[in-house]
Amino acid sequence: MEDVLLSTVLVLLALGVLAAVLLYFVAQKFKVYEDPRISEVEELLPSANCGGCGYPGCKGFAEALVKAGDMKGFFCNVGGQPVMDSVAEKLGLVAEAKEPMVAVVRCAGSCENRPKTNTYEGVKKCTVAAALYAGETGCSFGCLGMGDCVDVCQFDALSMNPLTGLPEVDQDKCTACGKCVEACPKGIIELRKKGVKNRRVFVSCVNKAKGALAKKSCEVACIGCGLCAKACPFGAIEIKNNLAYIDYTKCKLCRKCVAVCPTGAIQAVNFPIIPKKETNENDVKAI
Amino acid sequence: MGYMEIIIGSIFVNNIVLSRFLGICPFLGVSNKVSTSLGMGGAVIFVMALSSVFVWLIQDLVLIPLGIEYMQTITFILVIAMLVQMVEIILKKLSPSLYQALGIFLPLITTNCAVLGVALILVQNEFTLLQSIAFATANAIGFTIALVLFAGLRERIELSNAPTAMKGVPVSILTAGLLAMAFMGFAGLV
Amino acid sequence: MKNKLLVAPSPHIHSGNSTKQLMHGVLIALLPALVVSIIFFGWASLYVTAVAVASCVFFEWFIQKFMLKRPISIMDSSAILTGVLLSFNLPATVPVWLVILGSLFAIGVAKMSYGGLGSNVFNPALAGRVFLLISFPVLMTTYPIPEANVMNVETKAFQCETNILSLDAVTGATPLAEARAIVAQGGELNTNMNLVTVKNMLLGVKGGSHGEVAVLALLLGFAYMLYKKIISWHIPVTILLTMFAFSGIIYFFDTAHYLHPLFHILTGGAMLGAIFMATDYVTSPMTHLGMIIYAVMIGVITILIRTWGGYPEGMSFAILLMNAATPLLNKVKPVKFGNKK
Amino acid sequence: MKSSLKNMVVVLATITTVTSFAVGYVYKITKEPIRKSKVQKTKSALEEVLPSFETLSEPQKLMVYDTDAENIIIYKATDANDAYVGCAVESYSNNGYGGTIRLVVGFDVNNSINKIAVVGHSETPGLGAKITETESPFIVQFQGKNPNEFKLSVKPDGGDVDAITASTISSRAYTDAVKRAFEGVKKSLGEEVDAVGSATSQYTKAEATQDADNNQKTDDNE
Amino acid sequence: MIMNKIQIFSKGLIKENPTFVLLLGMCPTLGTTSTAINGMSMGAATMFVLVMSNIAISLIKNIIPDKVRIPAFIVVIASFVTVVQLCMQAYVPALYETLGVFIPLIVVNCIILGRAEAFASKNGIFASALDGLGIGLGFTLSLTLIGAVRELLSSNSIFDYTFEFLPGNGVLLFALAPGAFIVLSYLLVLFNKYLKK
Amino acid sequence: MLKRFKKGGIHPHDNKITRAKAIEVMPLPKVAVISMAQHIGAPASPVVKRGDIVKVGQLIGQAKGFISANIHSSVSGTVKSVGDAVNSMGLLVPSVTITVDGDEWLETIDRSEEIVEKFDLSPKEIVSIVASTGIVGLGGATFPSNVKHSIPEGKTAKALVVNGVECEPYLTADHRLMLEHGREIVVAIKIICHAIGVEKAYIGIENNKLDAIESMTKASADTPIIEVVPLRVQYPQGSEKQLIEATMGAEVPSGALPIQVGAVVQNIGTMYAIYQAVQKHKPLFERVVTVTGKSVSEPKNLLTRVGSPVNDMIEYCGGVPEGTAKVIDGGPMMGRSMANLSGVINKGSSGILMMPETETPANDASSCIRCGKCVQVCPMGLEPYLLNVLADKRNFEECIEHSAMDCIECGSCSFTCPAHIRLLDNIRIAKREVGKILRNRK
Ligand SMILES: Cc1cc2nc3c(=O)[nH]c(=O)nc-3n(C[C@H](O)[C@H](O)[C@H](O)COP(=O)(O)O)c2cc1C
Ligand SMILES: Cc1cc2nc3c(=O)[nH]c(=O)nc-3n(C[C@H](O)[C@H](O)[C@H](O)COP(=O)(O)O)c2cc1C
Ligand SMILES: Cc1cc2nc3c(=O)[nH]c(=O)nc-3n(C[C@H](O)[C@H](O)[C@H](O)COP(=O)(O)O)c2cc1C
Ligand SMILES: Cc1cc2nc3c(=O)[nH]c(=O)nc-3n(C[C@H](O)[C@H](O)[C@H](O)CO)c2cc1C
Ligand code: SF4
Ligand code: SF4
Ligand code: SF4
Ligand code: SF4
Ligand code: FES
Repeated sequence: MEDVLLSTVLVLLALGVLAAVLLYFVAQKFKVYEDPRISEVEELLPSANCGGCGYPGCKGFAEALVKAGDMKGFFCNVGGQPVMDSVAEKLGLVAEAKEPMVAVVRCAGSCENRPKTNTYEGVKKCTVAAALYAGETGCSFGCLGMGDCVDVCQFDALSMNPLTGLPEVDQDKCTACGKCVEACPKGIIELRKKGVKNRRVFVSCVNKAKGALAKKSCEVACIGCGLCAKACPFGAIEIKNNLAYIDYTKCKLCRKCVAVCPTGAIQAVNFPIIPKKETNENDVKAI
Repeated sequence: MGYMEIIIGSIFVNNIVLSRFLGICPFLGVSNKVSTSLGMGGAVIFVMALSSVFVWLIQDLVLIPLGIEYMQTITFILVIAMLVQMVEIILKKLSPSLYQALGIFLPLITTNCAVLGVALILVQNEFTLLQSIAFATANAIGFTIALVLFAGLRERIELSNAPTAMKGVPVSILTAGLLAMAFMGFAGLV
Repeated sequence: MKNKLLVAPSPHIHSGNSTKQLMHGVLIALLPALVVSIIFFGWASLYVTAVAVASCVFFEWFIQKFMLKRPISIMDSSAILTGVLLSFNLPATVPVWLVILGSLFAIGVAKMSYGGLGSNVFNPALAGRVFLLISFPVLMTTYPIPEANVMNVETKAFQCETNILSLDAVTGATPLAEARAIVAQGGELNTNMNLVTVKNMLLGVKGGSHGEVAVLALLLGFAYMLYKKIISWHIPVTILLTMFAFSGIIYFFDTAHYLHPLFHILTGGAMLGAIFMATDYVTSPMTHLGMIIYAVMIGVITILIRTWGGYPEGMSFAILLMNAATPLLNKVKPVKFGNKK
Repeated sequence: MKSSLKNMVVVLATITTVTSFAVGYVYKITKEPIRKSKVQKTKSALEEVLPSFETLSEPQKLMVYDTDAENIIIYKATDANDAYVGCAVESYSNNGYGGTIRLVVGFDVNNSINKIAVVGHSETPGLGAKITETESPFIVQFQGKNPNEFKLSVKPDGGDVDAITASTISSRAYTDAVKRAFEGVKKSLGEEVDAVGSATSQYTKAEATQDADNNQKTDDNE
Repeated sequence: MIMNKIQIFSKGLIKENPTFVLLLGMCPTLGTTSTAINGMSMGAATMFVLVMSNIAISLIKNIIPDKVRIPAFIVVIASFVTVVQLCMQAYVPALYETLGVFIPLIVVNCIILGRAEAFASKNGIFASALDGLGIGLGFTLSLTLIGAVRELLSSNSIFDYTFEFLPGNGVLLFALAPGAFIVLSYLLVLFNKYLKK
Repeated sequence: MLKRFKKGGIHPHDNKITRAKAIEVMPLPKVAVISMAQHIGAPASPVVKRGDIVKVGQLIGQAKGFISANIHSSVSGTVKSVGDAVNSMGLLVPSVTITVDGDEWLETIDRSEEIVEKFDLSPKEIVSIVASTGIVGLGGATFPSNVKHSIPEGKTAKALVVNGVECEPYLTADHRLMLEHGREIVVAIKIICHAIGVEKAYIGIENNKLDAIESMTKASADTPIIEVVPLRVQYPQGSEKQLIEATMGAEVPSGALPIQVGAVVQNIGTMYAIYQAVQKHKPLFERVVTVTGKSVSEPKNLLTRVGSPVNDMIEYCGGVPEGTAKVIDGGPMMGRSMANLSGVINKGSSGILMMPETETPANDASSCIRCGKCVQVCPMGLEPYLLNVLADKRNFEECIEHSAMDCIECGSCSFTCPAHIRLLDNIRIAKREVGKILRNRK
């Protein structure tokens, strides 16, 4: 009986020592250089080698992660968030604080402002329609309203407003990832500074046609008249190709431009409502 | 047991993943793409064949003579872990390309049930050395076949529009279930 | 212009094909087999078919409406087809709850869980059948035998009319199962080859699932589908040829213990499977070369299972297995234009 | 902790020593109960299948067919008066659906089957596993039958045994094991017909089972 | 502090449920859940090893050199597994037989090594024990649930308590391999829908 | 057995309503809006300004860049404006708008009916005439023909393939030209064979135009280098790669140009234009346009000046019929549907097709049933169903592996899909994105 115990101990002892020695020497002998960060990250990982992350083991995960240099899409189920945090810390990948940005839709051509001139019947995608023609309205620059941008947003921050036929950004959900900017074939969405108290002023139009043509197709088009540029005390507005553009790095949110725009193409969002707005609208009618 | 029976039996009838339920974690984990699943399959075949030899040697030359068969679990896992780690280190040095194709899957294999499970089953069956190798290799091939089929199915499902609630893991597992059901057709072949 | 112009990318015309039309084509092709089945097995077979169709359509509707909350698509008739084919794979005497359970599995698990028509990876009707076969082997292998004498058939059908729902099950094995039993008892097959005459095999006077027995009727359906260009010849013909060749080789070596190749392709689910189930668009390869590999493998696996496996019939399993391989076979590309030098 | 050859070896050595010691100790404690539990099954099976008896003979190992890979084991039972009351046979068949089926078959004085117990099988639940349902018609049909009159093979094979529906294979294997037991008894009795009445060595019930223990196959991983 | 401990314990039940959320230890999850009792026993055995190895590892974590960390952990875990194996063999042999090869395979269950690495090697004894207990309990509950559902569907009973549920004495498929996958798949859907936030 | 291309293809009903209608001359427009972008490649730059008086045939736009073409005035009158004008797709294009005043042609243009057979020009001279007269392919792609005629270094042409297939349903412009101007086309073929240095020309014509086959055979009877090849009807036989396979038996490799197999393909209309340019000194400013549709009251083949408003032409043929849903510039398989009718005819416009809603495909796509029909009909051997989903999931990298760029946009796949999926819509997007990726890789 006793020798069973003895042999048990001896066998395991031998194996253990063998393991230690062999591993040590093999590791010495067959050393290969690799990014030291890989093994550092690997150390932090649970070594469960479960493959749950979709990579071949913790090492594969570490390698892919170090190579990618970016935490996006990497997650270890076993270790959970704490492990991922420490990995991010080790790699110095903690997202540095940036100026908060938000997506804005630079088109106000709602169904009322911009009457339909034809009916589109292809695959309901902006890219498809844009490749074919100008779109269902007379404006060949504006939003096509088929929601490619909505489809790509992973944060549910965009939605199509059925009344206007335009996408709307939920400023609290938008992470300024820029996916929608890439997706829009008309270049309508732009990432702009979120602004103090979420206040922003921008030209909600991208129509580069001459004034008359632009106005004919859409009530609220920028006609490139230049009044805003003249009114801006900070030189933040530039007119190019019959279109005004407000540089958000220069804009001080004074809203002088909003007041002078004859078509109402300039939008000021999240400002407290002031009676001035009404005069503004009267102005439009007067013209 | 004849070799034919061992081979057909382990590849189809008692498929290691679909019928014995071993190695499910890598089966679910490394089956996103057919190409990766092939690499994984290759690595499993290699490790299983190799470890079956060592396991058999330990069982027959050490554990049985000393009458300490109860130490199977500990010794086998230690040996397998050590073996795999060494192969990985050596492969990385000697053949980086082979390492890229197969080696990167090695760590994943150490700690999955399939290798240890097969080791335990083969000593339980008291196979000869050659039978052990045949058994282990056939099981690994069975694993690879199941894995590659499954990866193909997953690639396809990825492109179709599964219901939101089923997307991802649930529909994959369901597919594994139906695949297992299809494999039951082989029941009774040996 | 009064009304606005329609604008769409080209092409601006369409062949007029539709999914629904194709499904209806297959249903029409299945009609002769249903008629023969009613003649042989009585109204019970119509009853089983009706229950299967109704429950398949119901489950599809229910799941789409209340669980997936997606647009209802039962109008495309694919659920009807699944129902018909599922029922064709059942003995005419199974209890109603079994039919409903099979439909639930076929539609709920094998089809809708993947997102419905076109998304599933396994043939729903076969998944349903195999599920039932594994779960209820006794019920699923108790077949009524049609009267061996075709002359009696009318009276039989007549009798059943008075007693629609309880067909007096004269249970018996399928020719395949019978052949197995003979071999198991140490008997020899070549002396017993008159298990069923070729004529009866063609007409469908033999035991089996109620839709699979009528070989000629199924072939008629095949001809119709070929004519209507619903399917191409590749899959069915290759499967039957492979089965014939492979079982022929085995038969050649030991005529006493293995079945005649003709017997193989005329019995069991060979015809139904090869013509109607292996050809299901959704779960079979897209290219002709892929189809041929697929079909050869189905033929081989079927004979393997029939000859050495635990189940007497291997068609369903073989098709399901190759359904699983279909994504891989779809990696076989069509021959591209511009490769010829 | 940083690794060096020395501390690696020392730590691993320590851990293995400690744990193996612990495991070995547990092994020592459990060795006896494990052995006991292993034989318990056979023991209770023997008691179950035999008519009431007092003592059991020494187990006798026997090869029934030339092709056999394994022995069957026969225990002869006697009552308080040393009269032969029957015997129990540990038998098996390799032809089950899931592999080997192991039975203990009890025979009475007339070599009629008394009762049968399944001690090991891996048949499919719901199908072949029905061979363990003691009350089922399949099992009951064997009880009290004398295999000399009751042909031990399933009906499809031309015998008298009604197979379990859809489990002909399991039924066939079960029947095969019973037949093997019966053949064994015949062989054993044929050789020692005289010896039965005057068995030299006699055991008490307790001793008999003890003995059975010792003859257990020890191939399992103990 | 108390809150914290409760959290350590309770996270394994739902938020980090090893079966339904982390999808670890899938082999026993599928292989041993043909009945509720089997699932529960497997869960309990795993839980025991998990708690013990967590305790042991948090005890020795400071003296182990990095390079042999994994072998050392494996030896510790394997020892506990062998102890469980021996004890089950001795005292609940029937159960041991049904669970079969899955008992020794606890060694390679990703949960155990994972917890050892991720938690026990960085935390104190009490916390590690709680962690093991919580995760182990989550595992056990999941396995029991899967086992119960499969048993119900395949033989109209739960913990051997029989009642009429499905016609035809239950659906055999659910006792077999495919049924395990299918049940797990739909339970996952339900779990995701109703429990996971 | 007649020749045809081997792989894929479909058989839409040909609906050649106007096949028996002789070419009629369309009256002059009041205002002509002549686009500077009537060819693929960069738009031409206008060389006239507001107020200038122009004659018919006068150069008003100078080719800018390699694959660009000259633009000539199609009318005489005063330039009203130079700048962006909205085209029938609603897009802004640089154009020259001319108020028509009389019909005064440049004197150099030979307006007589007489057929000039003889030519005495070097290949170089021919190519330069083709270039300066602004000739682009009239088969649809509006590719400048002179570029095709300048055989690149290291390649030799083996044959000229004249595309008389006109496989688009409804259109009959080429058909009529072959019937009415067969002789001129033969002369043009001889000219181009000389220009590109080949001794062989094929004229591919489908056998639903037996009269054209007969007419061309007769016209070329004395020209042994020309072989009229009757072809079995199958769309898209007219696509150059398919036509080359059908006539010459050679497959143009993926990504390569026809010249790779020694072929130069030109449309019938282009050949007629070349004849007029070389022998009659007439630049390309008018073309035959088929105005058609099942319920159009007077469908016609009209010889139309480039820049004529679509509206005028429709009015000339009896107006827009009741129930018209779509008006298509071109044929129903490849043409573009117009967003408005105020656009004009360009060099590439081969037809104006008015279709009622009942004839246009329903907008009711369901999910792909993987029937493989699209794979079977694709003449390029692609897998449209796969490209469609890949593009839908924006997985453009994989579209490269599946040869998205080989698609010739024939539309056979969309035409045939029983699930009514508009496969080509997504495939076009895939091609665009893949093109971007490939360009970035370079
Ligand atoms: C999953 C599965 C399990 C099976 N299990 C058994 C079994 O345990 N015992 C058995 O005899 N047959 C089993 N079979 C075999 C079939 O039931 C087979 O049809 C039957 O044994 C032979 O038919 P018969 O008994 O009706 O003659 C099984 C088949 C399958 C597919
Ligand atoms: C950059 C470029 C160069 C080309 N060069 C030639 C050429 O050298 N020879 C030629 O015959 N065609 C040439 N082509 C024309 C194409 O082969 C083809 O005729 C044209 O794209 C229109 O084809 P389609 O009408 O079939 O679409 C060229 C096209 C491009 C885009
Ligand atoms: C699908 C498809 C169909 C075509 N059909 C015709 C046709 O019917 N007739 C034709 O002249 N060109 C047709 N083309 C254009 C030809 O490919 C080719 O560009 C043309 O014949 C070249 O001659 P061109 O440059 O003179 O136009 C087709 C192109 C495509 C892609
Ligand atoms: C030729 C053809 C064969 C079909 N075969 C089957 C079949 O075997 N089983 C089935 O459930 N549906 C069948 N269908 C219907 C349909 O394709 C099937 O329900 C889809 O698999 C569901 O996504 C068939 C359809 C066609 C056109
Ligand atoms: S896609 Fe990105 S940038 Fe655009 S709305 Fe969504 S979160 Fe904001
Ligand atoms: S903003 Fe751009 S992408 Fe979004 S709907 Fe409008 S056109 Fe489409
Ligand atoms: S449009 Fe493109 S993909 Fe579709 S059939 Fe034509 S060549 Fe093939
Ligand atoms: S034709 Fe349509 S339904 Fe058929 S495979 Fe192609 S895309 Fe799918
Ligand atoms: S539990 Fe992870 S591989 Fe088995």
